Amino acid sequence: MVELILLISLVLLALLAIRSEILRVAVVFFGIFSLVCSFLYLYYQAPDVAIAEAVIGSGLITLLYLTALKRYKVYNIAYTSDAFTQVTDRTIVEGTRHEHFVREIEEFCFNRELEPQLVFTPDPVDELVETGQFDLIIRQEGERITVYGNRENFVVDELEMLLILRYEDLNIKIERFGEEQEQEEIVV
Amino acid sequence: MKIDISGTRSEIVSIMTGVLYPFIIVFAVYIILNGHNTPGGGFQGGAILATLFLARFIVLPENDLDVHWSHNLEKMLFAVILLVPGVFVFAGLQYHFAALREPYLIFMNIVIGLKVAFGLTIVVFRFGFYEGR
Amino acid sequence: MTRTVLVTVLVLLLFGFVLFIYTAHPEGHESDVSAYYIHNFIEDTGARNAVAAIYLNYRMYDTVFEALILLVSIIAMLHFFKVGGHG
Amino acid sequence: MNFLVITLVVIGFLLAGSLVRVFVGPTVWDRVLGLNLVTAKLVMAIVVFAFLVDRTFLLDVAIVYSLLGFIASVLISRFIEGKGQV
Repeated sequence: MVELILLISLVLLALLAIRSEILRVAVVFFGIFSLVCSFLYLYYQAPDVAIAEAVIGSGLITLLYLTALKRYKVYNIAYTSDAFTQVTDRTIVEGTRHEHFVREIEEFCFNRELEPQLVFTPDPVDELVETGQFDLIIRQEGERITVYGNRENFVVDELEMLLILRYEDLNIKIERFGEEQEQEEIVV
Repeated sequence: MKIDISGTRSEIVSIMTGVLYPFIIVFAVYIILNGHNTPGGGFQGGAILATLFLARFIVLPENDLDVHWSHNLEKMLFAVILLVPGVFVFAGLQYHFAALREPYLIFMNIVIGLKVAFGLTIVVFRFGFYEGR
Repeated sequence: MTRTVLVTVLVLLLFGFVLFIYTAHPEGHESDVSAYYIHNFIEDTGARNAVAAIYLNYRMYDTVFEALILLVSIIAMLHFFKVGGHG
Repeated sequence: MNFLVITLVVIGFLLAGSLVRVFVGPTVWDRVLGLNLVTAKLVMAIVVFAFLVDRTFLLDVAIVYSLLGFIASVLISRFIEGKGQV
């Protein structure tokens, strides 16, 4: 009975670890996979292999994968609107053109090996800029959308062209915040 | 190297790792020394010894550890692994000295355990410390 | 999409093949070598764990080359990572 | 003998319950908590199994689990909390 549960969960965990899009979750799945696998080695009377699998699978492999994942940066996006009077989730924008817009940005981040983390908040833009933890702030006023991006962030440069071309009906305006870069005079 | 207290260090993790430290050492030594009687042996005990350095890496992620000496030590231990069985097993010394069979197993387990521990420590520190910042 | 279907079919076929082998030959023949190891390893090597007896005495070449593989892989890793100053 | 088998089956069902939380958990934190739960249940399962087959040297594996499950979950939690800093 226990063996059957563990064998089925082993297949499910392997599939989830391969198919999950967020790689941090895949590391968790792989950790549980190796633990369950190690118990099955023990069940089939191979305790030597079980010890090696438990040590390497839970300790060393986790560190190696997480270190490799450090190159996979988190990209913080804030979605702010006065219509959000309380703590809300993404059901507010479901089914509208705005949802397509947000999904497009998320897909864009996935293609750049960035991991988008979306926060919905009613806070005004100035406070969000002052916290300094958001790379991209989207402000919605009725049908108008304003995108605020850092001046030094090169991802926003690439995003600008894409959004203006595809979402003309949303009246998109892009503004950059951050320190003004001084133009260096190039002396030839 | 100066210690950065303002970083991401957590007091609970530090104290818990300090409590776990001697247990990990004792358990790894037990696995290595008892490898010929109970499951375990050189490789498993060495991997547990390497997780000792992993635990230290959790507590002090900013601090470097000089692991250069372990490179040469690992190569020397490989020479020992090559020489001792060459004399004892391949040259047939075990058929003349039956009393040395068990000490030979214990010695080889210790040598293999140290070699694996040094090797995996190098892997952990190269990857976790140098490559990941 | 077709690629996923093809991979699924291939994996299912492989699974069926492995299951067929497992059911067609449930128990392998007891070879003389393994029977000898199982019955005589305590007198031959002095170990009470049969795995230790095999990887430290009967199959010592295996262990030596395994250690060599670990050494070579670590040397290759040190060669490719120039960051640490050694290399 | 029979009591140990029943205990092992009960632990197996609890293990399946923890695995459900891992599979459907909406956030990463639920899954890390599920990892911790699975580790604890597997330690119990190994101890019961070692007494069931009457081989006490299998308890070594339980010690490995309980020592190293802590390190794995702390590593993953620190990685997620620190937004990419291990």
